[in-house]
Amino acid sequence: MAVRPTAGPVPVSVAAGPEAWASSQELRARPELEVATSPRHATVLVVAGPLPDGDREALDRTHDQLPHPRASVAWDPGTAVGEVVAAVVAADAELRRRPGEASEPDRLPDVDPNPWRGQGPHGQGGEGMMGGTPYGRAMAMTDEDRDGLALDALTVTLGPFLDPLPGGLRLEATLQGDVLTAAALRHPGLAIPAAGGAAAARRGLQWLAHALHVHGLGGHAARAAALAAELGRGADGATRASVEASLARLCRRLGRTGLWWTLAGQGELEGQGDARRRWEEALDGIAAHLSGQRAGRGADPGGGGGGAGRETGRVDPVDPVDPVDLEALGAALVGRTLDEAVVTITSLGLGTLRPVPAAREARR
Amino acid sequence: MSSGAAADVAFVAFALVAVAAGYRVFRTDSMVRATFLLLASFLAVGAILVLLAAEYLGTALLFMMTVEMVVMALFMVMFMMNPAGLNPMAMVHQPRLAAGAGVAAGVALAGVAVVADFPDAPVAGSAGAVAALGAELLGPSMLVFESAGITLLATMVCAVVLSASRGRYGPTHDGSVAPPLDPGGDHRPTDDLVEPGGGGHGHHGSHS
Amino acid sequence: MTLATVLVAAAALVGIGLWGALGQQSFVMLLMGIELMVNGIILAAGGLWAFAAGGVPTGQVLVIVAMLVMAVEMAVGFALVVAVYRARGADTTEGIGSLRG
Amino acid sequence: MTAARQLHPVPAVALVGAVLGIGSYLVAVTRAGVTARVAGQRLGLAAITVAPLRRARRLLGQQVTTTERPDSATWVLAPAAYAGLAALALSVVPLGPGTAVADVDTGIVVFGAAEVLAVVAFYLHGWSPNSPLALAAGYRHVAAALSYALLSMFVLIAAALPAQSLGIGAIVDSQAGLWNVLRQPLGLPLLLVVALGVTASGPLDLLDGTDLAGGGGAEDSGVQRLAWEGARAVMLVAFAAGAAAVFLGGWHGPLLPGWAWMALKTAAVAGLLVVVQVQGARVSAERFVAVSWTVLLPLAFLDLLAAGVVAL
Repeated sequence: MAVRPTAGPVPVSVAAGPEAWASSQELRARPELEVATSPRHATVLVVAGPLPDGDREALDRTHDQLPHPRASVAWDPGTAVGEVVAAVVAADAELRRRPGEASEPDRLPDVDPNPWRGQGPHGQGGEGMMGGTPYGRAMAMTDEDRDGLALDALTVTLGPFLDPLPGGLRLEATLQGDVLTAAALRHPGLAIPAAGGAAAARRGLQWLAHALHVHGLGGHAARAAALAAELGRGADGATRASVEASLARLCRRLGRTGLWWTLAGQGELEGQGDARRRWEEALDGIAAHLSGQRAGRGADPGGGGGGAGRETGRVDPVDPVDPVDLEALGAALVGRTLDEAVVTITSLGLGTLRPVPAAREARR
Repeated sequence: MSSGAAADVAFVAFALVAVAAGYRVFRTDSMVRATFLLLASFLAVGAILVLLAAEYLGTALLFMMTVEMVVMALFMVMFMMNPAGLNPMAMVHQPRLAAGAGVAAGVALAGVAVVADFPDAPVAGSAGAVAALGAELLGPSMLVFESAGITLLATMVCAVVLSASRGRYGPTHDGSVAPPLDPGGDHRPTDDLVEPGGGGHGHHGSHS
Repeated sequence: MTLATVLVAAAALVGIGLWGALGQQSFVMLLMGIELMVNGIILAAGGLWAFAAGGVPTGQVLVIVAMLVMAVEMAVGFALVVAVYRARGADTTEGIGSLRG
Repeated sequence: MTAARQLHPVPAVALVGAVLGIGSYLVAVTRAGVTARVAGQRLGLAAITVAPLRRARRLLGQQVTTTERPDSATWVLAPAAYAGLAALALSVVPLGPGTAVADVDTGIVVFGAAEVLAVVAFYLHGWSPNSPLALAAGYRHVAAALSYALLSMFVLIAAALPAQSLGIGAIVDSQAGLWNVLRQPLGLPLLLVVALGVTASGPLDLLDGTDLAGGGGAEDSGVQRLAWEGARAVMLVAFAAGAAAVFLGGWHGPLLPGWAWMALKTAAVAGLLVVVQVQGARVSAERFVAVSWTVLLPLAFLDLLAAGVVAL
């Protein structure tokens, strides 16, 4: 352990751009840190760049959500994890020494996004009951829905730094209760280098760490992140064999968590089965990359008895062969609950970070 | 029954909570607050029942009303256009008549309570009250108990039938007419308003 | 704590409930008014059982019946609200206009 | 109400406070230890024992942030009500022969009512911050809660049948020969499912779930967050004590004094719950509701039926 924690693990919130998102998951392995699920829970904001220009405002908003005392640490590409952890711990120590002065001020003015436009203290004098600006503040309008109840619809944009979603992904969801009635996914797109072997396996383990965290298995997530970090330190045959053995042990542990049961039947997508099948394919893929059975992009997965659609619609979460069509995925999420949408997106692995280019062209 | 100064103080406190919370129910903008204020009123009455030695009834009231009020809060947020009361609006009608009727009823009943001469036969104590209630329910009052069970079953069936989107004669919105959006406007058919999943049904409303 | 004080509190609850049930436009708030009235009735029945009926168990059965009424009223009331809302998109008493289907 | 079994109010409040305070600290330490073990991190015993204290100190020094137009009063009320209900539940559980704060005749109904009332705290926890993720998480937990509340009623009433009393003291007395966990083998596992729901944790952590970025707790910070997490631990302790009294024979046991047996059994139930919390993957609300109505409720009904037949 490079830095000895003196005040317990430092809660950090990670705002990661598409390129750094996967590798930032290795922070989950560090006992000096606690990767928070919400910026409100964090003391230090780790900004893992580079960020697309369009995410600047979202970054500032995320920053302003951290409670005082707070600090932020930039993680430039190429900087080792250890150095970032040291910087976070140092920033936290500084905050504890001088909580008042060291804490960072807001980056954006604290203004009401929907300012009060009524006349008079109680909004008397507004116009209309539905639509317009009744009594000064727009109200939700009713909309068609799954159960035919025509409830109020609410449109929110989740991301690009929402913890359960992959870095840079925006989910624009129209919700009735927690059921999505419309969904659009946007991602700037990421060129994942075509690679097999240890590099792909490492990315797969980074995905696994995040995915386990989303399913409430924080301890197991730390283990997966530690395996990814181990591969990062050296990719020789002995390390790969030891990581493969550890992964097999982790999979056996996962069998006792009920994870497979909770995944079964969730996130069904046409031609791609349910979330459980995609998870199993992902874990097989990581193991195959580790043992060198899978060379790189486009290789046949082999083994496991291919189900219908495996050849055409296979989504390898580790090393995405077919990029995910975000438009079709958004349409497929309609009618599901918000949590199932998250489970579905998670089960697609890093594929959502590499959307079909045509989908983006069409939207512009 | 609990007696003595402590019980008196507790009774007055609970009674004030019950009445004040009950009043606030209709004076708050937030529907969720209204619901849980009503729950507070129920809880206070439950506590008074416990003070009155009706221990079982007090606690039963507690959990029955809790579930009921949570369901009510769910409905509030579902059906109210303004559940948090962020847009203050007056959702009342005939306020003078309502207030008058309420005050009149309250005063009349309170008058009866003060003036009338009820028999004075206080309950001996809570010991055995729960067991006696059980024996009564499964003995002389068996019919009441059984009818309660049947009534609840009938209610469940009835509630499901009423609230299901498909009634006996097809989708419930077929042929019904929605209220106008502005006073004096035309009533509009509801097919554009509520469209249950699936769609594609014929427009054969009997009233249009 | 005497019978008169318990009954006065109960009368206040019934009065407030009546005010709410008559004055509120929205169905759900109307139901809440009725609930508050039944709450007062429960309190009165409990008071009479404890002070005037010598604690005969039948008195408690009356309170249970009152609770039953409340549960049934809520369940059927909400089911009706859902049915009306589905059919007419209305959630206030004025919104129905007539009871004609 | 038997007066001999009541404690004086002052030591009673002190007892409940001490049990809940020490218990929730031990729960936090256990959770830190189990999580570190699952994560494969070797932390020393010293680091694990001070972890909850360090965390509390950090949260106490943190700003309490707010959102746009929250329901501030109910936001503060939610953890207070949750912890208060835990105290209410514990107060009817006898911690030793004759040492319940209030071993009332309807103890098990009060205990069940406290569980059900916690649903209000969950609702307010999700509702108050005026945030879509918090609201969605609160709603799905309430949906699950309406299912497990029924479960707990069946199981608790079945446990009361052999004692022919709704008082928890009498239920413990009835287990002098044979513990309810053996007499009604379905009861304790079902009650532990309820415990996961009432403490909103592990597989039933639908309320503060990581899949919705922290759900109801997503907007909590500082003291507000500490209060909610503390209330959750406190509820776990109270529930474990109740389960130990109702199913594991409470204070009955050889050699050791009654209170020691009660403490041991409570710690065992609480420890088991913590392990399940750390090791269990989250179940979706829809899946849980389906399973609880098609599998768990019939099992609970069977449990009640069997208990009824035995009692006759």
